[in-house]
Amino acid sequence: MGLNSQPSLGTSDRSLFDPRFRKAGRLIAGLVAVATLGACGAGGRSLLNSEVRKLNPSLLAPFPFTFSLDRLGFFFLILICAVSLPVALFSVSYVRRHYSAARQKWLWALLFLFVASMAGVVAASSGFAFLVSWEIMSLASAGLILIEGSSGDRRHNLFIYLLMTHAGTAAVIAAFLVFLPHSHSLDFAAIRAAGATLPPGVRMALFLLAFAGFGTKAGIIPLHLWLPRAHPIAPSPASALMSGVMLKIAVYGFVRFAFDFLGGGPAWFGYLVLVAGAASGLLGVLYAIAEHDLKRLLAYHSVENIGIIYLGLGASLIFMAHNARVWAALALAGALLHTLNHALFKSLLFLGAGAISDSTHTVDLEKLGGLQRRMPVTGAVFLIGCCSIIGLPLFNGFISEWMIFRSFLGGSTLLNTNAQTLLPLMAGVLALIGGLAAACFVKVFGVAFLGRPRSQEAEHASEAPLSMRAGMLLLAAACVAIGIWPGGFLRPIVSLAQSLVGAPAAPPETLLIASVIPWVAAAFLALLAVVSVLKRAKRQTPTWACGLPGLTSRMQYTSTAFSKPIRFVFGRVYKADRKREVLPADQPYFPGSISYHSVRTTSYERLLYRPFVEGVVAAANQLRRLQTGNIQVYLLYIVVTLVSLLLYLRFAG
Amino acid sequence: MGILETTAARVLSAYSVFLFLTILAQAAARRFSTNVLLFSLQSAIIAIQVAVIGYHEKLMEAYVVAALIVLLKVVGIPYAFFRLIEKLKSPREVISATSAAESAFVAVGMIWLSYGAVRSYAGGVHAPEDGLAAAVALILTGAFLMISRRKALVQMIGLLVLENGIFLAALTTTFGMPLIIEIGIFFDVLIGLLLMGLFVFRIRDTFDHLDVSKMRKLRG
Amino acid sequence: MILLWPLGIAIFGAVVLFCLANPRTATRVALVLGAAESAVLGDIAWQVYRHGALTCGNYLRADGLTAFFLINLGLTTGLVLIYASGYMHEAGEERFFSPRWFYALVFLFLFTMLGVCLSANLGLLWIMMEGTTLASALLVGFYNTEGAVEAGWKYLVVCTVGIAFALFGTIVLYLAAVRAGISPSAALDWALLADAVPRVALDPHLVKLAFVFVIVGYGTKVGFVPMHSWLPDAHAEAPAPVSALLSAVLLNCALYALLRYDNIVSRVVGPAFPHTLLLIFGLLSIVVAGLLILVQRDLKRLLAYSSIEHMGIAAIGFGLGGPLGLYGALLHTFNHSMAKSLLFFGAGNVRQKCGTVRMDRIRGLARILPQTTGILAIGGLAIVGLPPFSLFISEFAILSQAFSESHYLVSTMLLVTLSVVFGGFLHHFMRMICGEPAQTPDTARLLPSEWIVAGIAVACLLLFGIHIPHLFNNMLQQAAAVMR
Amino acid sequence: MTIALGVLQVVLLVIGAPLLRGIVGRLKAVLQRRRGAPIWRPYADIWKLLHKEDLVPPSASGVFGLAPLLLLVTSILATAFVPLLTNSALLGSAGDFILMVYLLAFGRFFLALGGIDGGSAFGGMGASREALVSSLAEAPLLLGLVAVAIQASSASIVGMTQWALERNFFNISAVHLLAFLALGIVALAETGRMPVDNPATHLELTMIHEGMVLEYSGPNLALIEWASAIKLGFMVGLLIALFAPWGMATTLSPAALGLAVVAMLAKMFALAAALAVIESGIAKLRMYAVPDFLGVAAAFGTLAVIFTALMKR
Repeated sequence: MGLNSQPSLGTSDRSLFDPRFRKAGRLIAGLVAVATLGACGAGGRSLLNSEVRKLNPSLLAPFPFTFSLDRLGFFFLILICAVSLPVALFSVSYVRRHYSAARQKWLWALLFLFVASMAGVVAASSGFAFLVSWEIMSLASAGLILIEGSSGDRRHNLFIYLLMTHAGTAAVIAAFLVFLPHSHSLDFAAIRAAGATLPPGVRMALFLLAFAGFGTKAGIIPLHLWLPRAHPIAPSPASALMSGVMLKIAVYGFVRFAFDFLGGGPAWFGYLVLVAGAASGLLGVLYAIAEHDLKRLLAYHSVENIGIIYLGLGASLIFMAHNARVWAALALAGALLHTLNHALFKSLLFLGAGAISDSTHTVDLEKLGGLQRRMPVTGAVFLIGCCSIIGLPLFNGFISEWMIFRSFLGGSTLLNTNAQTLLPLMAGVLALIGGLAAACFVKVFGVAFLGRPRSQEAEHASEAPLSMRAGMLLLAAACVAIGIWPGGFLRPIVSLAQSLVGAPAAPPETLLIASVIPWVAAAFLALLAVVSVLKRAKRQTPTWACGLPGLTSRMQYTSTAFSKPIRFVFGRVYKADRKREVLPADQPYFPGSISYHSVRTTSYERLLYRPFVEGVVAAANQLRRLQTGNIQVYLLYIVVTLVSLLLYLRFAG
Repeated sequence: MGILETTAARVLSAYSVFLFLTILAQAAARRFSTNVLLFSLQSAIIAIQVAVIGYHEKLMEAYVVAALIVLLKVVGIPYAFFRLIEKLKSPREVISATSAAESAFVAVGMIWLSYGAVRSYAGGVHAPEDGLAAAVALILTGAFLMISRRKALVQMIGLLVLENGIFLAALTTTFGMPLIIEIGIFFDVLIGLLLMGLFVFRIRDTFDHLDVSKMRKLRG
Repeated sequence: MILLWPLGIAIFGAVVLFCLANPRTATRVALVLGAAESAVLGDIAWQVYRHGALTCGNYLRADGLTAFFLINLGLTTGLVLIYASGYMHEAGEERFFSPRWFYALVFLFLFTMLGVCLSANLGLLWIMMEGTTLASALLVGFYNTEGAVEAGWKYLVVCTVGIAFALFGTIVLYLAAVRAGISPSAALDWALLADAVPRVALDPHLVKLAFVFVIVGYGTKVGFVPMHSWLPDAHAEAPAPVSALLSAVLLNCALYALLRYDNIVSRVVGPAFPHTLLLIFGLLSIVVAGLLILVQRDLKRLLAYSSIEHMGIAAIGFGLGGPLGLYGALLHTFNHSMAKSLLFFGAGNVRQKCGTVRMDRIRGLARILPQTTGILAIGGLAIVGLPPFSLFISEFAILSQAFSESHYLVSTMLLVTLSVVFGGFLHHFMRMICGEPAQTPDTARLLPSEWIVAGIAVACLLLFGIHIPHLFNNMLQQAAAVMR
Repeated sequence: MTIALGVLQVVLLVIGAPLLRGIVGRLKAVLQRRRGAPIWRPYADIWKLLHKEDLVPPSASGVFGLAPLLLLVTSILATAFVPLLTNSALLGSAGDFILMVYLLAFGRFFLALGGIDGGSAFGGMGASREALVSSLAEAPLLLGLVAVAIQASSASIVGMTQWALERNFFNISAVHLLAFLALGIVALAETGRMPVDNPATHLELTMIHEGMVLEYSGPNLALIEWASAIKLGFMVGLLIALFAPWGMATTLSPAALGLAVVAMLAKMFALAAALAVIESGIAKLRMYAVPDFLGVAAAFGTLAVIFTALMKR
């Protein structure tokens, strides 16, 4: 049954500490494969017939530590398995090539603890189990980051990650506990029952807490501060899991709360989510374009895609508020499908980045180039990942974005001017996001894989080993499969969305896209075959260099140069603080050397977080001053306390 | 027959006045030895008080307690203090944060406050009011001495005064607690003083002074 | 009669150990006696669990609550003694600083704390509480450095003054009882008092007055802000085992004393008044301590402040009352003892190997002392209340109580403070553990004794974090039942 | 029957597209008092290029050769959405405008990659500029289409055309006007026309599209040229179908079809003339003025969408 993924993962990671499993990579990967496949199978079965499976490993007095899987949980469990299996495959050789034996053991253990904890989150059926698994998930990911190394900078990033995660968790805990006075238990069933009859104030507080808590984990702007710091510094498989799956767990939590527990709410819930999604999507992609560290860039794209998912969720909430259930189902299905898709192609891309860093020892785009000729398979799958993430037709990203688009169109059918205007306009926002994403990935793939190599490392890059290729190929295949044959994948997801929003019928649009896309794909291939007849034999000639000799790779457009126009147009977003040093300083007009570099720090840290932290620390220092070493003052404190209490007793008590 | 009762009653009513006097004097005292003497005087008054009550209420225990007081607080502890001063050879003056006059006024204020406190809190208690007031005043003065005086020794005196106050309170309100408890408390006080004496020596050895307000290495 | 055993063993141990000149034998004897002590305490707990409250004469009694605190006390003392057997090796021979003095004083300290827990008479309880101060003062000043002497003096004076107020409170309560017509012999017996309350009417005004004095007095011992000032100094300057004893046992005992009064007072004037005071002091403690944790420079002071914070959390739990609140608070005292003694042991090792506990001077601990780092890391994770360690459960219980009574101020403060404390610990520990070490990496392995200690503590933390055994759970429930 | 008709329309557009291009060029020449090349010249170019050999830079990978194919294929697929003679198209009813727009994006994406693959400075430059223009053009394009779709309450091009057919020119709403402006501007940008891009220049300061394809030659270049011609035809056809479909054959009678052909040709010629006028009338915009130009288009689109909501009441 679906849950056996969790115990078996548990055993496998315990067995790692046995020295005999020094090179246990393969065996463990096999174990996980079996477990995850079993989970997928079971999941798929009861994703269709909506039965619920229960498991209660331990009565952790006084809190029930129970697990059970409903369709939502199963969907996300499948997502977890579908990503973690290829990632495990990828890791088999990646880990062996990168880490010492001791670290390998830890890394495997933590990887599987991480996966198991995420499975635990989606399988939990009581708030307590949810929170425990949630916390362990955060810890395991932190541990994975720590394995990679702990230099000062990484430490700072990790610190920010853990701190923000913990704050978010606090909000989540609060969100669960606010139910208590009304549900008297943290069991999901009780919470669901109580959710229907909440006073509006509590409902609002709950929604805001859940939004903030899960938004922090999901990386909604401006709560995203940790995301582009934490993901790049993790080992590539871990980055893939964090960006591909962990964020989705946050989405799961939010869906669980907003749709399952609260069952929607007033329209402004939806507008809040919608606006947050739009902001995250736009800013995320804009920040991504400006990056030239591949993994940071991908991390920012996670922010963008989470934004797209939240666009869908917000639209769905709005539809529910106006009681347009079918449209709500469409939007929600789009969001859920995009969650799955993003999990697939984002982990694929992160694995690709891992393969690149594996063969070139850098993920700095400025040092790459010409990899397509040197690692063709990696290049091909990476290209598929790019096509999917920018939502080109015949790839999975398109299907989900299309559904969200269509749901925006549906906004015009509502009888509310705000919805009628805002939702269709969001289609424009989504289009802009898509266009910018396309630009960004032209840059990524073009600079990294095409043209001439920009460094020695890239010059001598070689294809990734078998297991890494296999892992990436699996994910790529999944992307294409969903892209050209969406019907099979849409059915369960749509019915899930229907059951969540209580829609009477499946939205017709889904059937439409499911029927059209295969035809388009067929036509596409046929035409490709026909047209390729027109090709002729190739001959190699040197690139045109305006007739001058010696075209070097330094003459190519760099990643920074490529993104310059967009950065110029959206200059207001970036607030880059440039540093220009003229040496020697005393003679600015006859400089010996001019050094220039621009650091683009997102202004959130400056404007939002720094003041808060500094305030707290300042308060602490003030308190510190009260602790004067003078014993007389201490005695005075005691007496003053006593006297004030006596006065309180006299006049109040 | 009649004489004793009447004197007993007199003492009962009048002893608090003497206590207030000692309080004022202690607040104003500039020399350490004076403080010690005043303390033993104070204890003596209380001892008499205990004895009288014992006679009045026909309590055998009370005499034991009185004897203990005389033994410890009137004779023993002051003697120990004088020995301590001999051995420490520390300057005799009490370094105070407040001047003598100010301290005296503070003491006056506290006596007044204590009456107010007794009126407001222990209103229901049918104990001799000024006796209770004296007790509270003693407690407050003890605290005041500990807070305002910088010398470790004077802090010890302050503590003792505080104890006296509490003891007196117990006495005046409930004619003392069960004997064994009383004895235990005495014992604790004694050990506490011994320890403090020990620490005073250590302070002297490690810091070369007895000024507690200068011991501020540990802070924050 | 069995109640006399632990006290007897403790005092006997104090005398015998004082007479033993040879540190080695002293250590062995101390271990044996400690084992016996723990065994007896366990037996008492078991008997209480089976047959309910035990009494011995007029002055000793043990009920469910006592039993629970006794378990905690016995276990922690055992850990401390085992750890000390490795820790006291390099202690000198001169007066006051030799192992025999150390062990003698520890057992004396133990005796007084047992007295606090076992005494049926509030007066005796006060005497024993004062005794704890006296017995531990020398231990605090054990190293006889400037800091140690200063800390010892402050500890002694501040606590004595505080305790004096507690005495006054006791007297007032006694007065109230006597004037309500209870016989003077019974007027200080907490059980008789508690039982008598429904029948005889104590003057509520006096009782409130008494509680105010008591909470200030014993609160000083518990380390409630703003009476906490002695605590960081004492914890920072004492030898590591003593710090562990202070933090993990003494504070609990003081809390226990407070609970006894709380029980009586809430029967007289209703739970609202004492519980409000507990909540106020608890909130003050967690907020102030939580903030001060951020700006500490000394590892042991950091741990001391965290003790204040956790005592505050427990106080909040007791203040909230209710099934989950009491359950969580009691469990929290236990968990805190485990985690905090573990951390103090780690800190002790750090001080011995690195010669300092100034956190800004320690770098790359993971390289210098890998295993000690493991201890510190686990303890840190546990103390900030992360699963799967048991503090998560107790804090979660208290939180859910707060929420289910919709005490939103309390719950919000608690959540925020927990995050702040998490940040503080994370910041300090990461700076200490990671990075490039200043001194030469020596692969100092843990002594077997330290292995045992760490093993037991971690086992408890994990076990109660994952599954609370049935027996223990029932004992908790019994203890909680006493409080209602 | 309809399928055959759909195929026929696609073929017509694909084959006829270069002609349209030639006509535009000729008209421009006339407007500029030049004699100009014959309108059949684009066919000659493509034919000639198709028979040249295929020169590939050494740094190029498979993507370089793949890009032109995909570009052409996606352009052809896109034309399958547009009704020309009768109000039906292969994908016009089933597929919707979002799919159409993203098919165009597909080709553009790969062409940009191909440009970079050349490994020269120009390719990257062209790709970067193309990325800017197309990423900004996407939003107004979709907004305009969304507005029309909402008016027609149908997401398929055929549905929109049907809606327009049922009305005559005068009760077309303001929404359509705004949407038309938005789409018109986008059409200029998408087809790389003045004032966004100058198809005739090879001046490195100004060129966008030409920069990308600088490394291409022979059949590849032929495919690209053809594809861009098809794109032009597609845009013209789309504008006609959305905003001026009148004259389309509603029945399959030869007369109606004939009329439809004539009407279609007339409308196309008119648009071509308009294009020629614009191109010879307006100077090319500075590179960094293009975003503003497209921003205006986006503003039109937004306003159009807002109007759809306002006009409901």
